[in-house]
Amino acid sequence: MKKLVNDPKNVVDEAVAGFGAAHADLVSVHQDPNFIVRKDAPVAGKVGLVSGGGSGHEPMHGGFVGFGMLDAAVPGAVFTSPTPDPILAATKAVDGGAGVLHIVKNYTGDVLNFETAADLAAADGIEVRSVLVNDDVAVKDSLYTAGRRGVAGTVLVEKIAGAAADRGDNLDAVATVAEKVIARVRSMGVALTPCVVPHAGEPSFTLAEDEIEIGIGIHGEPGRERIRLEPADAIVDRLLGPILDDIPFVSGDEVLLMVNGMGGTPQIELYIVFRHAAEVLAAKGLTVTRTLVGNFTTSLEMQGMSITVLKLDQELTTLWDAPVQTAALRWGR
Amino acid sequence: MKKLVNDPKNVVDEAVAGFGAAHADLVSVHQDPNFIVRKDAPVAGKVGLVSGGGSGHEPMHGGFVGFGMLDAAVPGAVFTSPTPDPILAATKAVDGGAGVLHIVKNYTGDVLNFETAADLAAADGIEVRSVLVNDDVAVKDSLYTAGRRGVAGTVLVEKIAGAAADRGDNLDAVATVAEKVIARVRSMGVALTPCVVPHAGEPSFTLAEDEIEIGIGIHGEPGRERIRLEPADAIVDRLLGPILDDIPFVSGDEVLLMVNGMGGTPQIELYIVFRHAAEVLAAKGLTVTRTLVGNFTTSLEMQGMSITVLKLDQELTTLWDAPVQTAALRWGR
Amino acid sequence: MNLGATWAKAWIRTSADVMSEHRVELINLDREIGDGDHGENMDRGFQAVLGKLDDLPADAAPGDVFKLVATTLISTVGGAAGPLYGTAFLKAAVAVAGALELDGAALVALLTAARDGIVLRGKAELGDKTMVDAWTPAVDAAAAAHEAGANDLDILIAAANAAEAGAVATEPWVARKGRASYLGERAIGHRDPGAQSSALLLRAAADTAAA
Amino acid sequence: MNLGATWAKAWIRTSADVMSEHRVELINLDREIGDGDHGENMDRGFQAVLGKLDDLPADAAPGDVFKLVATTLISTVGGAAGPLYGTAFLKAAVAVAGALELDGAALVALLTAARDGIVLRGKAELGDKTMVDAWTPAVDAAAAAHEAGANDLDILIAAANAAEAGAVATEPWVARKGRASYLGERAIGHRDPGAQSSALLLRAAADTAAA
Ligand SMILES: Nc1ncnc2c1ncn2[C@@H]1O[C@H](COP(=O)(O)OP(=O)(O)O)[C@@H](O)[C@H]1O
Ligand SMILES: Nc1ncnc2c1ncn2[C@@H]1O[C@H](COP(=O)(O)OP(=O)(O)O)[C@@H](O)[C@H]1O
Ligand SMILES: [Mg+2]
Ligand SMILES: [Mg+2]
Ligand SMILES: [Mg+2]
Ligand SMILES: [Mg+2]
Repeated sequence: MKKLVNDPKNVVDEAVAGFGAAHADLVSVHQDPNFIVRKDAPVAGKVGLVSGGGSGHEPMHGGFVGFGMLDAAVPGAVFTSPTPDPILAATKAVDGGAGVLHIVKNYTGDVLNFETAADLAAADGIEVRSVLVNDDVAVKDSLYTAGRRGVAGTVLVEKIAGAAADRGDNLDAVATVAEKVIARVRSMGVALTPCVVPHAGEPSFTLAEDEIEIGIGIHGEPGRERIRLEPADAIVDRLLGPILDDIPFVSGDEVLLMVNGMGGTPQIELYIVFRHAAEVLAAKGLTVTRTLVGNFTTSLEMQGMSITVLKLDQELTTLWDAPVQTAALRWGR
Repeated sequence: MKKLVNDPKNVVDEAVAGFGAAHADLVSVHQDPNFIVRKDAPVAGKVGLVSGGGSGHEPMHGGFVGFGMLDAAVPGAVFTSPTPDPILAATKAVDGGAGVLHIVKNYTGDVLNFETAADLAAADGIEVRSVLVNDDVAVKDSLYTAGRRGVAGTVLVEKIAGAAADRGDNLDAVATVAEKVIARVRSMGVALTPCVVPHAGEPSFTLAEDEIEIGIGIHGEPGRERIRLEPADAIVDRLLGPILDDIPFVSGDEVLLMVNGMGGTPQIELYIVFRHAAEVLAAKGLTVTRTLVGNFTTSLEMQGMSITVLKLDQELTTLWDAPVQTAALRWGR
Repeated sequence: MNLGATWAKAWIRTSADVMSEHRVELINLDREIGDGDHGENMDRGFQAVLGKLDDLPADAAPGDVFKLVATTLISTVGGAAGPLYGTAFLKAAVAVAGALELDGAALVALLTAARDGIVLRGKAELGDKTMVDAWTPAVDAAAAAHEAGANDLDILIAAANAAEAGAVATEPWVARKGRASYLGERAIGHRDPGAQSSALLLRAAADTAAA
Repeated sequence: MNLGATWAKAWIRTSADVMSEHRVELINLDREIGDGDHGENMDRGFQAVLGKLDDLPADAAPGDVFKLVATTLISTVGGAAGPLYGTAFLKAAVAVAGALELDGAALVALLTAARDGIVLRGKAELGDKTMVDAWTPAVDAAAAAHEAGANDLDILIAAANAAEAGAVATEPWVARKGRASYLGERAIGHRDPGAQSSALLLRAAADTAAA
């Protein structure tokens, strides 16, 4: 394992400190417990948005704290949901009197820890609502699983709900638009290489020189299926099939197409993927009106990518286009 | 070699096409020969800025085409300088009558091909000036080398010169400010892993599980020195020493600190690096007033990073802060 | 050893040692069918508990020990295991609240409450390939041993044995809860990390009672 | 074979085959002390030339062939090698402009002009570990052979032999130009890829003349 780290135990603390130092114009960082809040938090009268989860998915979530997106991000240990304490502290720090929305990715650990924090916040008189992001179509949402996972679609939920909050929507309305995005967004990913959790020191799975994992999550966990390496276009087809079948998307739909790098994939490959994904959507009669390409929801240094498709409408498009000013997503100001 | 590619021969063409499809709001893409221009090119009366070089360094340079930065980017084959034809075509496409500045990284291939294109453009009546970026302190600038290489500092040259051009500076003035940045910016990098050029199919060098290369360039070329893996902070010290000695930076200076990922390094590690780099600069009495952290000048999927320090002054700070609207760098609009 | 506060603290101290010792083993189990952090999570949590045990008042009852374990695990472990083990110890603390020394019935009540807490939070059923598959056999074995007139130590040994067997039994199963459920058939052949850490914990309980 | 346009074209066709055949070898040399693209660059460039050779008018002179090679290499190779080889062929074309068939003096003039073109563009000196270290010995050997009264074929063979020896001779050197110069002492022990491709090119010239 070769990493640019000091003591593996300090990875998250040091990275959070570095993030705070690098983006002091946008955020304030609290350590012990670790959380990152908008520089101007709490914003009086505005619904506060809090997300969080295990570290190792950067820029998610800290890179999305700022105007027009999250009010706070709570980083846990690498690939480990944060405990309720920092979630509670972040919730209090961003409560501007209009309530707080927790945007939670659907993993048992995240759900349970955010649940506890929400209960504690409620006990302190803060109105908290939660939404569960579960966009990963690689996992069937059935009684026999923990349900679908939340992956890169989370970024879109955070951006759009953040825009709704910053235009003054109330807690109900922000939660409703977040649920709307969740209902309309689907993702699926592929890994070419595994990743190594610093404290584990070994990859979470191994792949032969000609193997790839289809349907991976974002925690270095193995996927659903292991296949031989294929050309990029064929891999794109494999991911887009289940995505497009799931909602289903229909001809005439306007969509946002996101190609998300898992952390170790060169951008040049992401654009090769984007090119074919856009072709496939066009062939299905879908119009790609908004795009996002880059590393947004990563798995440390994993090579691979995920494709996310969001069915847009006028409201979602307007909220997507609204100004955002965070470390990782920025436009309009 | 596992990559998300189709035929290795088509990597650049397909990626450029995908880039154009993903960022149609910002750029137009020309294929055969490949070049990327600002959507509104040529801007009448504005100095045109053209940069380019081998592909594999994305987002450099295509990701920096747009308002406030480059007018055109010319991608060559992977790690191979483009030929004069597309450089000439791009130069013509962005000539708004005020002349064109070529921002060239100091490699023999880039220098020769841009030189030829500039001669041809001049023959067509376009006034062309060139600046050579050579910020890499890993290579001694002596009679006995091809001179220092241009690496991540190029991004700062492009941003600042771009802002000067967009505020209406003439060709002389834009070239002068570009030279000023070049005179004040220094970089040095480290690789934890090599990278694989798609058409080569094999890594450009190999490193044992406990080895790193200090002083690498951005072409997967070996560095100056191979050492045992060290803690991140020690590596940062190794890179900052030569950087700070070279100009020299002195106590009281205001600086921009850039931590640039080589493509395969997780962001969490870049922030660990940033944290210590900022500490070291503070200890030397330097004030970090501007920051940039992320993958900007990459070597495909190489794991590693480079540190860049630019000595700021009022003019450079103002130009750095000026609005920019490109795929990879965006603020103020 | 009588099952008073001294035992409760010894149990937790031993558990901390055991989690450190088995950290890599638990990480490896979790790498196979999860995300590779379970050993790190448990180790971090129990080390944090260790740092707080001495702050307990001299007259603390076992329930106070378990309450401290609960709140510390909840606030330091994270992931799925943090809330689940935290709730287990919280419910266990309530079940034995006030008692200065635990008898067989209290032991069974403690284990039952802990298991019920895990089920309450995690909604897993027997056979879902989770820590419940260690705890439920342990509870049943403890209850049976108690009914058969076994002494405290033997009740704990019965529980530990059953938990170990339960953890082993998860190996051939598909998972229906937690991260391993994403893997479908590919979880087959791997032991559930949480069931394994549960077995370690209950073995520590028996070992310290034997001392 | 007489050294007319037919030979010039055959030389270039053979060079294209040779660059394809040695593509991986040149890539590997360049991976060691450069950036691993030299074989790819040369192959791409000569394949492009191949596609254009047939467009030449029937009465094209050797100089016309070399001019086509020059412009095509310049516009398809890129990197350092593109402008350097491009200039070499451009200057060679000028040196033999008009001649329908090359004699020994013309051959020497051609090689000298090519080498001078490379030096003009690249400013490398002998011993800098570049393609110049193949070309300059080749020029010298060709001139000496011509002076000694050798025929065309023997002049080309002398040039090819000297270029090969020159390429081999670069191995123990530190580089002072091109990417290999960044490596300092670490370039020692590796042959310069451009010197090697130059030797291949000149061997192809001799081989086709022999046919
Ligand atoms: N719903 C659940 N009910 C009971 N136990 C569960 C549940 N989900 C997960 N677990 C247990 O938690 C263990 C994983 O813990 P850990 O790795 O620390 O958390 P995470 O899965 O968040 O990384 C699993 O091995 C399993 O025993
Ligand atoms: N200044 C120079 N003069 C002569 N030859 C040079 C010079 N710089 C580089 N070369 C030659 O170019 C070769 C490298 O070509 P190539 O790999 O195609 O280009 P690049 O170095 O741009 O990747 C070197 O092996 C060397 O022979
Ligand atoms: Mg986890
Ligand atoms: Mg090159
Ligand atoms: Mg886990
Ligand atoms: Mg090369």
